[in-house]
Amino acid sequence: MRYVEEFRDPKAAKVLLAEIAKVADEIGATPEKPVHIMEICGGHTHAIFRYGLDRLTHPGIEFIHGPGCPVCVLPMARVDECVEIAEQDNVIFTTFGDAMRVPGTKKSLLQAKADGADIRMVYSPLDALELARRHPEKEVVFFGLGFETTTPSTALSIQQAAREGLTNFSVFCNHIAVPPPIRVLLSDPHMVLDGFIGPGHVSMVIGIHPYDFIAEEFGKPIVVAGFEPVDLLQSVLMVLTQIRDGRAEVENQYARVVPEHGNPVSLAAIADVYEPRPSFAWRGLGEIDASGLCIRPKYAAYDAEAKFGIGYGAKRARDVAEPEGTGCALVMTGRIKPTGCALFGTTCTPENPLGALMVSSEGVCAAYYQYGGRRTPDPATEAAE
Amino acid sequence: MRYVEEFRDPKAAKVLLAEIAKVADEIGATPEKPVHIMEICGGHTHAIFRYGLDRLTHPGIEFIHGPGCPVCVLPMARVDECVEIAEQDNVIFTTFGDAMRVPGTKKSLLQAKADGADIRMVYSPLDALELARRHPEKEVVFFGLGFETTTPSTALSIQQAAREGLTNFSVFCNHIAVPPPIRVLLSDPHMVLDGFIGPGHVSMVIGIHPYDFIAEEFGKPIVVAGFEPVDLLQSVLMVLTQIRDGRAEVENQYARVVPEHGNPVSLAAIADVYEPRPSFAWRGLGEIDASGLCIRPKYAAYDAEAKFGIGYGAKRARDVAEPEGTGCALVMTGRIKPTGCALFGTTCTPENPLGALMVSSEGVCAAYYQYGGRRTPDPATEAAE
Amino acid sequence: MCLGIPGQIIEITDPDRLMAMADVSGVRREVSVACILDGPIDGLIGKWTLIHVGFAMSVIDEAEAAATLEALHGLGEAQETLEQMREGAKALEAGA
Amino acid sequence: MCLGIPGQIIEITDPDRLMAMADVSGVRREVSVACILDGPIDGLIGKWTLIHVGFAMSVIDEAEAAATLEALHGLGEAQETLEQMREGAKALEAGA
Amino acid sequence: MSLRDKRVSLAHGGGGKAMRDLIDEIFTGVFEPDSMEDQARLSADALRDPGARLAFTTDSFVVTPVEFPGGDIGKLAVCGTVNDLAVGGGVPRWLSAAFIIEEGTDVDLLRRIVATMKVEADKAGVRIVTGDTKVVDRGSADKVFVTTTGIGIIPPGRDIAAVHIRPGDVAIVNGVLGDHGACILGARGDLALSSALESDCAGLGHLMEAALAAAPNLRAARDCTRGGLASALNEIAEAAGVSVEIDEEALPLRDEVKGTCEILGLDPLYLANEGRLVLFVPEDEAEAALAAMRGVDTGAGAVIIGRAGDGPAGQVTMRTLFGGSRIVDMLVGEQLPRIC
Amino acid sequence: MSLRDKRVSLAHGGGGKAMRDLIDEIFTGVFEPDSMEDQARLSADALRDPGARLAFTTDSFVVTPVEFPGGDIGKLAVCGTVNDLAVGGGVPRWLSAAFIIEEGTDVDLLRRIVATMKVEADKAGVRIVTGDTKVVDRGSADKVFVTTTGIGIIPPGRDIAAVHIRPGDVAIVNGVLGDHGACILGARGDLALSSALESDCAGLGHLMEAALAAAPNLRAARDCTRGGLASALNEIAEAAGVSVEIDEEALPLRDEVKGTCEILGLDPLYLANEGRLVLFVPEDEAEAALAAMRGVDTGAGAVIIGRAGDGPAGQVTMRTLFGGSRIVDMLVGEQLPRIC
Ligand code: SF4
Ligand code: SF4
Ligand SMILES: [Mg+2]
Ligand SMILES: [Mg+2]
Ligand SMILES: [Mg+2]
Ligand SMILES: [Mg+2]
Ligand SMILES: [Mg+2]
Ligand SMILES: [Mg+2]
Ligand SMILES: [Mg+2]
Ligand SMILES: [Mg+2]
Ligand SMILES: [Mg+2]
Ligand SMILES: [Mg+2]
Repeated sequence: MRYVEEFRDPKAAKVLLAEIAKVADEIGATPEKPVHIMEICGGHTHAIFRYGLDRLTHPGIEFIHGPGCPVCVLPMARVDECVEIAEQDNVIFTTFGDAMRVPGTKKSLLQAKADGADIRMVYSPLDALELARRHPEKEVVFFGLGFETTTPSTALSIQQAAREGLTNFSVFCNHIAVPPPIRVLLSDPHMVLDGFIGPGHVSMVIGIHPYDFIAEEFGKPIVVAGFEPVDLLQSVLMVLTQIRDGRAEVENQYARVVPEHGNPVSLAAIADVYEPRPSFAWRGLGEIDASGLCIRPKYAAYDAEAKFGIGYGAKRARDVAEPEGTGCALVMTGRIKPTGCALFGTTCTPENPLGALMVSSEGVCAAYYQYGGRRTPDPATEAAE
Repeated sequence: MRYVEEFRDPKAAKVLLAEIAKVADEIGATPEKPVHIMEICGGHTHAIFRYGLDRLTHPGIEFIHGPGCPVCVLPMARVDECVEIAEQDNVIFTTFGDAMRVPGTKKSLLQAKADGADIRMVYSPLDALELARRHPEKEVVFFGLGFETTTPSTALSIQQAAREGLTNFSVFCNHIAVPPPIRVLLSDPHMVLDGFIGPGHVSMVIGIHPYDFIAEEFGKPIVVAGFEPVDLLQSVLMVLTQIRDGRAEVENQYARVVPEHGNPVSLAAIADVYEPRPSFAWRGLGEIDASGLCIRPKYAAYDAEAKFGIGYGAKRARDVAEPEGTGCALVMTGRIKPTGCALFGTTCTPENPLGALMVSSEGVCAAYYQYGGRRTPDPATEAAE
Repeated sequence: MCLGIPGQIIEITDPDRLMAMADVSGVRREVSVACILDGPIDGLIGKWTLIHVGFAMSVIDEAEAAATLEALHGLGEAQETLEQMREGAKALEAGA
Repeated sequence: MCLGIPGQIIEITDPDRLMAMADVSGVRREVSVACILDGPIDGLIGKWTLIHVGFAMSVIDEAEAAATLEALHGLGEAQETLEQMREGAKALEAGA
Repeated sequence: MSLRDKRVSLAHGGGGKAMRDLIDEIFTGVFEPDSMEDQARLSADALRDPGARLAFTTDSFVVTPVEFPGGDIGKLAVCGTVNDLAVGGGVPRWLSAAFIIEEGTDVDLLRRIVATMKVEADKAGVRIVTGDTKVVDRGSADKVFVTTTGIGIIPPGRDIAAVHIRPGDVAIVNGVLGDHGACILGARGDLALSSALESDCAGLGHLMEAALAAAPNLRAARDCTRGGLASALNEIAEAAGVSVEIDEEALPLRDEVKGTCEILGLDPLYLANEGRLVLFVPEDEAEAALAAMRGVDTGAGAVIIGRAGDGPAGQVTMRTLFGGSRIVDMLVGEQLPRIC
Repeated sequence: MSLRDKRVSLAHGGGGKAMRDLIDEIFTGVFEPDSMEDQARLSADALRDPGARLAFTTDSFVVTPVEFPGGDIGKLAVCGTVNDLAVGGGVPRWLSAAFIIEEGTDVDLLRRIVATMKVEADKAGVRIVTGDTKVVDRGSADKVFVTTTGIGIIPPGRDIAAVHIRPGDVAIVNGVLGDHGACILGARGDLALSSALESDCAGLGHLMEAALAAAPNLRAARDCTRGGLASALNEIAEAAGVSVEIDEEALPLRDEVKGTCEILGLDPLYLANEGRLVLFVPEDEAEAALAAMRGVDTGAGAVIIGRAGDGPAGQVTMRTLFGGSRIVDMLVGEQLPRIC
């Protein structure tokens, strides 16, 4: 087994689609009165569009695309701060490719690189660490970005740097947590969600119980899901089945990867290196309490905020107004589709993204744009809308 | 008057050539028994070849080309030391263009640059100083090379750096003096010289009296000369006239530029910054006592030898044997012509210079090669040789 | 931030730094196995793991994977049976 | 190391650092006048100097230059006279 | 042999003897230009036929690293321009090659690159007839850039262009996709990926001639270089004013390419190729074209991947493995490795 | 107008939309290539004449600074290739232009360069019909490199080549020498020289046609670019198997060029020119050639500078102002500023 092809099997998908249709019919889901299922994670959004799952599932099922793309929700002020660090003379600024095109108020990292900053894309914080070893004369800063899935990698890298006594490595920490914004969404009086697809790789780290509040406090089903199309369809089926059966539980479709209680080494590393910030700004959602992490004082030597006196470490993130007229918050809470935003595809495009959700290829507006939500809709989908 | 064209006037040259021929005949100079006149300075050598003066003058006059090219006489070991400094990570190594192609034992500065060293050609040590101001994070080293003409410029630059408190500027001092090798040449039992053309721009700094020993101790005439063809021809005439009249004096053809006692500011700067080394190595001539300068201890902060622990400052110049079979010493003492060297034009060419005199475009072998000493000789010259 | 992919540990490259070589469809990359270490490091060789940004974050549970696929298989067979029954019924009707 | 060329000081650019603009056939370069300063720096404007590696090393003495050229001129005239005499002699001979 | 230097220095670009030595020794001997003049003079006999046209195209090559599994920048430079001629129906005849060389570049590297170019030129039946070399300061170029410009001859009556594509026409690629792009991503080293992948770099002139012989109504072809198959299809669909639908199941992809894409979050449709083209033929010539292509080494892996349709002009869609459908748009910028 | 960026980034080289926007907005509108295909297709009508030949030449341009008094790299790129065609007797017709652009380059700079190219191409009567753009990392190029490749048509019967030069033939240059080289040395800024010098950069196609009309037996011509007049003469003398003697007094040099050379210890014979050529005509056609050249703006300063002789083949000598004679050899490397 190679754990990929098996979960991309069109035959299995066909079976699942039929079963989904059956259960959807059983609970009376129709295009007019759809079941709203939010996939929280941008990785799931991406997979749904890449495989066209939104067009294949029963028309009574409507996917609401959640805030689970850390690139999309990164405030412009933080990008400005990245640029500010990256443009310092002696700095090699390292980042995942995802963040390169995110616009700040003045420029993106890609533009800062074009303007002369030494900015390098890496695949792993370990590669940044290696750069620090190889360039003792330079300050190597890693742009730590991501949810709980990614947080352990930077925590372990900081621990490793400390073990080696590297003094020229630091992390600009922008790690955020998935549960807090879900609570915000669920507390919204306009909330229409009937169930959730939970981010499997986040749970690989934190386990499935951090989502208990969704079932217990808010009475909504959630299924922690893998990222292959069969995983997603099976999870949709499991959500629907819970709805049909009147249950609200945290289920684990992705048990091959997700241990119930997560990964203890990762959790220990996070706890050792990071602590919660009082609050953190989310693009399109605003400040959310205890939703972001910062580096503990004992690792201050590895904290780019402290080292460069920039950002939360020095003062609160600058208040940067989002561009006017963006529908991002409405899209993220499921109240409109991307195509319902007046800016979609006109002044807001992947080339020149205005809103958060157009920024990353995982952002739902970008996915809509890239994968065809904007042009002639599929006849089936058209009927459904 | 613009002090150039006037001294390149072919009519004036014609008059002088006739007068030279007359005096040469008077003293019985013939190709078989020529008058040997050494132009000490490479600048004069260059001008002689550039204007074809050697072919125009009376066949009884033979020019012997002196050691007055600081690039030619620079030992390979010193080039190696330049490369060693230039290849240090944090160094911007600055040099006059003349030195770029001079081979060391392993490579020239041009090759070191190609290999990645940050080596920049400048027109003036002031430009190196400006680089030091603009790059406080770098060590800017200037390759101080040259006779008394050039020595004041680096002395003044070091004084200026000290005044400004620059800590990242230093000079790799290779300044040498003209009189010591002349004494060596005159002391050679094989010496055939009948008179000298003195380097005018050296005297512009030191005046004409440092050559008194030539006339007084060795009984040879010397005329301090300018660099335009008319200057040179007039000086030749003056030397011949001294010979004819049985005089041996230090005369000043170049009085428009050369004050009898030199330039007091320059001399003071040299005295302030530099002191004589016990001895210094000359390529093709060997070690010559008190022929080189080094930076006084009070300016040690600007002394690249001290700063980098390289060269005379740390240990004596490494003993680097000159390539075998080179005829340089014989050429420089007037015993053979470049074409008399077995290596000339075969294994020793300007592209791949083996000997000192092929290195710089002021070197006499290079001049012979470049300006035609090697191909079909001028019929006149042929007859003369 | 959830791009994770299955890769097989094929070699331990640096036991001190807990680094190992992972193979993803014939493409190799050194990854940290710090998060999945649970016994001697050599024991990881041959294991399938879930890799994210250069870290093996989870050892893939083969039994769980098989169980998931098995459930689908069951579903598929049930559907087929249903389909056959429906077709049979149709045939009967048609035949009637 | 003796490449020196005449250039005219046309402007004082930095009196503190003793820098001035020199003109060589229409090409300008800032040079140090430290070596030739001999009174107020503005007095250098218009002066012809001998420039070497960015330093004005000597003020050119116009009278001396003129004297040198004058000597040549004298020599030339002498030669011409001689030539004429010789030609005259030849003509006489030829005429003879 | 007067070129003793191991590395190129600025002297080799100065227009003097050092430059001539470099050119004589590295280039002239291999490329054999016509004369000492700084231009090639070419017989125009093949252009006498009324209706024959010149094809003329240029590309600069700037790949990093300069040498990689399966090729080097010289191979790319010859094949790339040969292919740009060939996909337009030009029979490649003459190339020029201009080198921009960074100070410090190994002379032996140049030798190898030039040797590769000669091999590829011979294979493709083109002659490299004129060239140029420039040397720039260290840090002003990345080792070597090569710009090749090609002249081909388009036989009378041949007119291959996207505008001839009609709905129903069949799209064929000549082999597995993305090998070059994935190989280069690995060869760069900064992502620390390794695999057995080699670049697919190849000259496709003979393949085009074979396809044209078998499918005389071949409509258009495009090499799938920067931006990959997706960009080639988008360009062609737009120029043709048709839609194109391809079939995910039909796309030939090596495991290692898939693996590279999974790790880096890339889409293989956008990976560069240097020996792959997509061509459109009328449906009734598709089998003949396929068979003919498979008879040429560079076409051994030829498969049908989709067809032109009468959907919105310029729209490229892909039927996914699931029977879903998604738009395959042009890239915005370049594909960046993603982790989410 | 979708190109909002002020500077070029790697996205503009990725083969996606950003690249297309850049190309559409900066290049396509100005150069008007024939079609959407990645090759130009050119009518070969002018080549039907039996005996007509193609001239084909390429050069990369890497000048620093990219813009300088009297021109920019685009002007050089067009004129340089036009001239290489023209001096061989080719009537310049078509150019390709390939751009290698450093990340971070001002888009407006590109616009200006392209505009200059268009102006020069129009002046020269050539069309820029195909092109390419690549974007490389910052520090992997020096702003912009341009490679132009040209196709010209050599009319039947025209055969200009160094081998036709005979002793006694007269050498003519079309104007003052070294302006370009001296101007660039100043414009670089690192030597802190300034003057009113402008580059001599100019297209010489019309000048060559005028000279050819007046001197039908014109033997050969060479543009005096890198390595200056000295290198051009050495090349030509060697190829022709003749000696050449020039006259120092006849050499047209501006004061500022002389001044630059005095300051830096350079020889103006080796300074680069970009709008100067040397041509050889039989003695009895020299006056006619001169007159015709002087009638063209780029030939206003035409003068005879010397002649071919029967001395040693390949030897170039100069009669100095003093009546002395010296060999004018090829440079070894490049001319470096000297102080001694
Ligand atoms: S189109 Fe742009 S502004 Fe509108 S919701 Fe999407 S990302 Fe936000
Ligand atoms: S030819 Fe070379 S080795 Fe011989 S004397 Fe001249 S410089 Fe020395
Ligand atoms: Mg995600
Ligand atoms: Mg000298
Ligand atoms: Mg092209
Ligand atoms: Mg191409
Ligand atoms: Mg192409
Ligand atoms: Mg060329
Ligand atoms: Mg050329
Ligand atoms: Mg050229
Ligand atoms: Mg040329
Ligand atoms: Mg192209």
